[in-house]
Amino acid sequence: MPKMVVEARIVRNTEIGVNVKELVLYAPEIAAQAVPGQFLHVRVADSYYPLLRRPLSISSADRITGTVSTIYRVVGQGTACLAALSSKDSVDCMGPLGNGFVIHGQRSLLVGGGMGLAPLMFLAGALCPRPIEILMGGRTKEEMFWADMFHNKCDAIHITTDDGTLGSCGVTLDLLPEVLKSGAFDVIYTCGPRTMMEGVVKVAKTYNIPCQVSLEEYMACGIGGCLSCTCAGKDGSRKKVCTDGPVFWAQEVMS
Amino acid sequence: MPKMVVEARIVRNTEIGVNVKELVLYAPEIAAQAVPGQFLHVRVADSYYPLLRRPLSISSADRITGTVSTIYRVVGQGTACLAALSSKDSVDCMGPLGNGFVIHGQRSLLVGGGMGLAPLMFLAGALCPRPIEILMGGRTKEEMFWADMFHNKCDAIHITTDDGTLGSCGVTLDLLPEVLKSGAFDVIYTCGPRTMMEGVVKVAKTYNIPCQVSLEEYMACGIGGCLSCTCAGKDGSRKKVCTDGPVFWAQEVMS
Amino acid sequence: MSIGDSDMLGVTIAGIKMKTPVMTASGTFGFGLEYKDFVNLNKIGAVVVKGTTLLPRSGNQGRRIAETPAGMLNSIGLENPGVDEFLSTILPRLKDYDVPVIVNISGNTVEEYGELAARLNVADVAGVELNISCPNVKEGGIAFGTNCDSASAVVKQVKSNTDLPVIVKLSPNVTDIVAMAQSVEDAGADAISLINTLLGMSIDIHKWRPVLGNVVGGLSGPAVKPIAVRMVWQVARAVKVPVIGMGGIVTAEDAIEFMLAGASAVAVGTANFINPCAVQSVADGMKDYIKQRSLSHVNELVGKVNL
Amino acid sequence: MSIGDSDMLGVTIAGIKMKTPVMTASGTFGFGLEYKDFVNLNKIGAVVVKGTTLLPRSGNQGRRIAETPAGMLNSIGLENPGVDEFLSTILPRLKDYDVPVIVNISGNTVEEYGELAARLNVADVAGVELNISCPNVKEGGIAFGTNCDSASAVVKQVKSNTDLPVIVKLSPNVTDIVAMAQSVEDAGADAISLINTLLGMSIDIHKWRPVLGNVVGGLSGPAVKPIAVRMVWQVARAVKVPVIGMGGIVTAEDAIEFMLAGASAVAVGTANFINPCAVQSVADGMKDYIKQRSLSHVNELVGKVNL
Ligand SMILES: Cc1cc2nc3c(=O)[nH]c(=O)nc-3n(C[C@H](O)[C@H](O)[C@H](O)COP(=O)(O)OP(=O)(O)OC[C@H]3O[C@@H](n4cnc5c(N)ncnc54)[C@H](O)[C@@H]3O)c2cc1C
Ligand SMILES: Cc1cc2nc3c(=O)[nH]c(=O)nc-3n(C[C@H](O)[C@H](O)[C@H](O)COP(=O)(O)OP(=O)(O)OC[C@H]3O[C@@H](n4cnc5c(N)ncnc54)[C@H](O)[C@@H]3O)c2cc1C
Ligand SMILES: Cc1cc2nc3c(=O)[nH]c(=O)nc-3n(C[C@H](O)[C@H](O)[C@H](O)COP(=O)(O)O)c2cc1C
Ligand SMILES: Cc1cc2nc3c(=O)[nH]c(=O)nc-3n(C[C@H](O)[C@H](O)[C@H](O)COP(=O)(O)O)c2cc1C
Ligand code: FES
Ligand code: FES
Repeated sequence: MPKMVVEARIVRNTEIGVNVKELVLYAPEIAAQAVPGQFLHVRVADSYYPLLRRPLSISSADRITGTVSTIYRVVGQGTACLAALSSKDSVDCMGPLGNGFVIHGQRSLLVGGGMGLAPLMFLAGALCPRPIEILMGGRTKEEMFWADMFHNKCDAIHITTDDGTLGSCGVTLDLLPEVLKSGAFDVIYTCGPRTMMEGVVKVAKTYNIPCQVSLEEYMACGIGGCLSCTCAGKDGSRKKVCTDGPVFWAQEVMS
Repeated sequence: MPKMVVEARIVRNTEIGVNVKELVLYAPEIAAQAVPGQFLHVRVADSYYPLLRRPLSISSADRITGTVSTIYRVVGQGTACLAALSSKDSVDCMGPLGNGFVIHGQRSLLVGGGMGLAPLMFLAGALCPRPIEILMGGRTKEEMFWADMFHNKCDAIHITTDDGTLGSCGVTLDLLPEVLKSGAFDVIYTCGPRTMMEGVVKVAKTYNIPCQVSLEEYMACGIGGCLSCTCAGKDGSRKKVCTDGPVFWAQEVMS
Repeated sequence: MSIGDSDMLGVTIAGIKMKTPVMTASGTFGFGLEYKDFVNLNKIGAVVVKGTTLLPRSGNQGRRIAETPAGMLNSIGLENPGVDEFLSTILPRLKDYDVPVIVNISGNTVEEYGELAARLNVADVAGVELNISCPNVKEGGIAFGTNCDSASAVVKQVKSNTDLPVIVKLSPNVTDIVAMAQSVEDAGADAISLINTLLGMSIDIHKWRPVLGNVVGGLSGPAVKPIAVRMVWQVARAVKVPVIGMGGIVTAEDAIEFMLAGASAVAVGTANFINPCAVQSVADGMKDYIKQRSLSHVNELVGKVNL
Repeated sequence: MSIGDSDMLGVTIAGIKMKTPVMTASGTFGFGLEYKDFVNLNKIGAVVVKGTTLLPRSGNQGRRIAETPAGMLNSIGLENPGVDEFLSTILPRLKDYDVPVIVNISGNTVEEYGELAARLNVADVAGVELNISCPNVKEGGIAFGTNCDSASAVVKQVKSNTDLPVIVKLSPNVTDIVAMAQSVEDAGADAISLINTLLGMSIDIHKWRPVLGNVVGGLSGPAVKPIAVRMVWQVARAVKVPVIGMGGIVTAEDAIEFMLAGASAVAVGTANFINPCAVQSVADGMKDYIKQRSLSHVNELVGKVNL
């Protein structure tokens, strides 16, 4: 299906956490095609600085209302520009880009950390009514507004925080073996910090559960044209995170 | 008196002619000092492109309300940025810069064309209650919204338009000798296109009337530091339009 | 495309017939196919593909791009699947489109350039573009493109190994761009393209580390346009072969500036990342400009800047 | 200024004691006095005055500046009142301030540089900075700064005519900035400053004419920062004398980037036009950064980029 570039009207751009906003765009052509794991490539300002687009995962898509959403953390100049926009504005947006998650098996475990939970939101919706559980981690309770958002999408929500203010104290990886033991999962989908995903893949291997990971790389074009985002595939080939990914089967890109 | 740089709140930024806007800023420190002929140096956007400030003549200053105004034509990227601002915004503004008109004699004639009428507005107010007349030119009636603005500031308004849709058909220079004959002026203040001002100076010479001209040059710093705006003084010295001018006695810079 | 359009924009550069003077800059448009959802490849001037080498290359480690004021740094490190894969897998797919395919090539030695040119001397390739910004491993790693003699040697070797038009792409990181241009012209270049990227660096002041994995990278985008226009102007006055101008072109106005400076065609690079339809919208804008100015052909702009 | 501040930011470059490492770039800050309403001249690192020549110069005709993406072109053409006027009229007024005054000088011949240095060898001048981007009239007009031998000759001549510290300001329009730096160091330079402007050009596509009266001009501002940082990094690793970094510095973060790259001090140029208080706000921001990072002195940043 063709990728496209559209001028999308902003439906809303609202704060949903500390420094985290949800951007809802009216982009029916993109909403009609989007699958979980794909991303948007957004021109945050009509300027030469910031110059490049910003890749942001699709956190939901609604074919009926024609909207796509993304949840982003304000970290630098580009996301600050985006945060300043309001529902009077529109943004130049490419999408849906990349390959999404491959729906596989019956019982799914989602493992996410930080903004990696955004694409998992979309995925959780799409997996319904299959049984799913989610294991999510963050630094502190304040960051875990996510729990509410996954509430009616998952059969169980397992939470860890670094400081123990919500769920168990520690990181997702600490809790992962326990979660895996309690449920008979036949697939794991993970998105979050690289080290977390690597840990998840390692543990999943010992349990013999296939695992899909969603990678993040610095991107210029977002469509396979610049090679800024490539990584080494385990088969010796080069993989473009933007078009071969961002979602890969773990064994394609991690050992 | 010190020049300053202030973050000035926009009181209003309204269209007063085709592609012409009046910007009113709350900048009491600048308003308190400004004299006719001086200019503001405005950072039109907090961006690297446009990068440089834009010089704009002060068209009025009100010490009581603490406001200064400027009237500008939207010609390029910078003035387009300025035009997009509204009363919720503020702009970074340096001023008051340059040397203004020197009040001289009793009966004054103002000769202005195009946006050169903006500083003459301020001057007309300051000359009051001395007798003053104005000769103004433009391409067509549509451009001559200026006439209304000078209405209660001048004893007589002489108008020329290139197409004859208002006042007499022709350019200011055509009407100048007639105007000069009818009134016993002892000073002329002129601001407008270079060729117009040169013509005025020539005619004024034959009538032996001293003349002040307001020059325009491409400016970077606006305060004498970069030498982008200099011109040759008739005494062999170099003149900085930003600090030695923009207003000069005609014989200082024109032959 | 109506007849009028190609009448207005069609150009022939070093024997390569193009429907518009707007090409893609190597490395910014993949092998063309990546952009097919956004650009009608049948309507653009030429596709200049990613820098190709004899053997596959995996490119540089670590972060490869950084944003800078009105520009970007890249240090892709010439990642590419190698010339054989290009010929066997990619070129056949490009045949579906009616657009000249120009292959940008890079070598570590004069011989490698020659070998690449020989392998690419096939019907479906319209021309080769020599990226001479590469380090000359036999001469201490100094880039071919910063020394007149090495540049000249590369061009001669390539010319004797191919029947195709040879475009030589100059590096701007030199004291005397005119001398470089004249040497490659004398050595037989059929056209000259410029500029490649300017060597730059960014440092992360939080981590106290270079932003790019490769430490330094190539600066491109609007920031470099004034340098590129100046070099195109200097070179176009000094050589007889056509010049292809690039460096910071985003809009039709930018492209026209290069044509006035003396470029016979232009290439769009970094702008493809900002607007995936850029190659086409630049050409469309040029057409509008030509009509507005009541000109009959884009050629009428070439070198027309009045001093 | 509290004792803590100068303790944190004070540096000594080539024997010139400065309260902060932030100087003004020549040509962008007049003779300093022009900025006294905006900057407390007693608090800045050093005032580097406008390029001064033996005889007064009226500079270039026509438009002298143009805006470009994140940068600007200038072709002032070294307008200045000449060294005698500087010494008799301007320097005495600068004496009122407790700030080192460094005089940027330009000549058409090696002898002119020597003569200028000799005349400026006076107590109230803290040092001279040689602008070697000027054309060498005896050698066909090629800039001194693009040839190691001519640059070296200028430096030697100046050194033998003055007791003051000699800073040599390098042109970035060269193939090998390190070779240039090494030659001027060998010739006796006490410090090296870089970068001067990059040669650029803009064309007005409505008038089909160069935007600048002088056709070409020097590019400066944020656009050039990655090139400047790269050159500072290359040079600082290759020479022993201190390096003064400049090119696109607008914020404290920019200045810190240059220090990490190896600059011992920095200069603010084009940014003075955007924010007339820039020299001071850059220094203030550096102080904040040092405090936040719990460092004790700005020197601890110099060259600390980890590869
Ligand atoms: C496929 C993909 C999906 C993403 N989805 C999300 C999401 O749903 N929510 C979210 O908050 N963030 C997401 N990110 C990260 C997001 O792209 C960056 O946070 C954002 O680009 C930062 O821009 P900035 O200008 O604010 O930061 P700056 O640091 O100023 O950006 C400078 C440059 O670096 C790039 N950059 C900075 N951080 C990253 C990063 N982590 N990954 C890739 N490029 C980066 C920017 O795009 C820009 O080119 C995703 C990244 C990728 C690759
Ligand atoms: C002392 C002085 C007072 C002025 N007063 C007024 C006024 O009251 N009203 C008004 O409408 N205009 C005035 N101008 C002209 C005004 O500065 C320009 O129209 C404006 O800078 C154009 O900016 P831009 O970005 O829209 O145009 P662009 O053409 O995109 O500007 C590009 C660059 O050229 C400069 N520039 C363009 N035109 C001029 C010009 N005519 N004079 C000087 N610099 C220019 C810009 O400042 C900018 O640096 C004055 C100019 C000077 C020097
Ligand atoms: C990501 C990227 C990759 C590039 N790869 C190549 C390449 O493989 N070969 C080459 O000759 N030039 C390469 N270039 C240089 C461009 O073709 C072009 O010369 C340069 O970017 C200036 O044009 P621009 O400012 O329009 O991008 C690359 C540029 C970028 C940004
Ligand atoms: C308007 C202008 C005038 C300049 N004049 C001089 C000069 O007289 N001598 C000199 O050595 N450098 C001169 N320069 C170069 C600057 O000192 C500085 O090296 C350059 O602008 C890069 O720094 P920036 O990007 O911070 O401006 C001038 C720069 C500008 C913009
Ligand atoms: S971002 Fe350009 S190839 Fe992936
Ligand atoms: S604008 Fe800088 S000296 Fe006049």
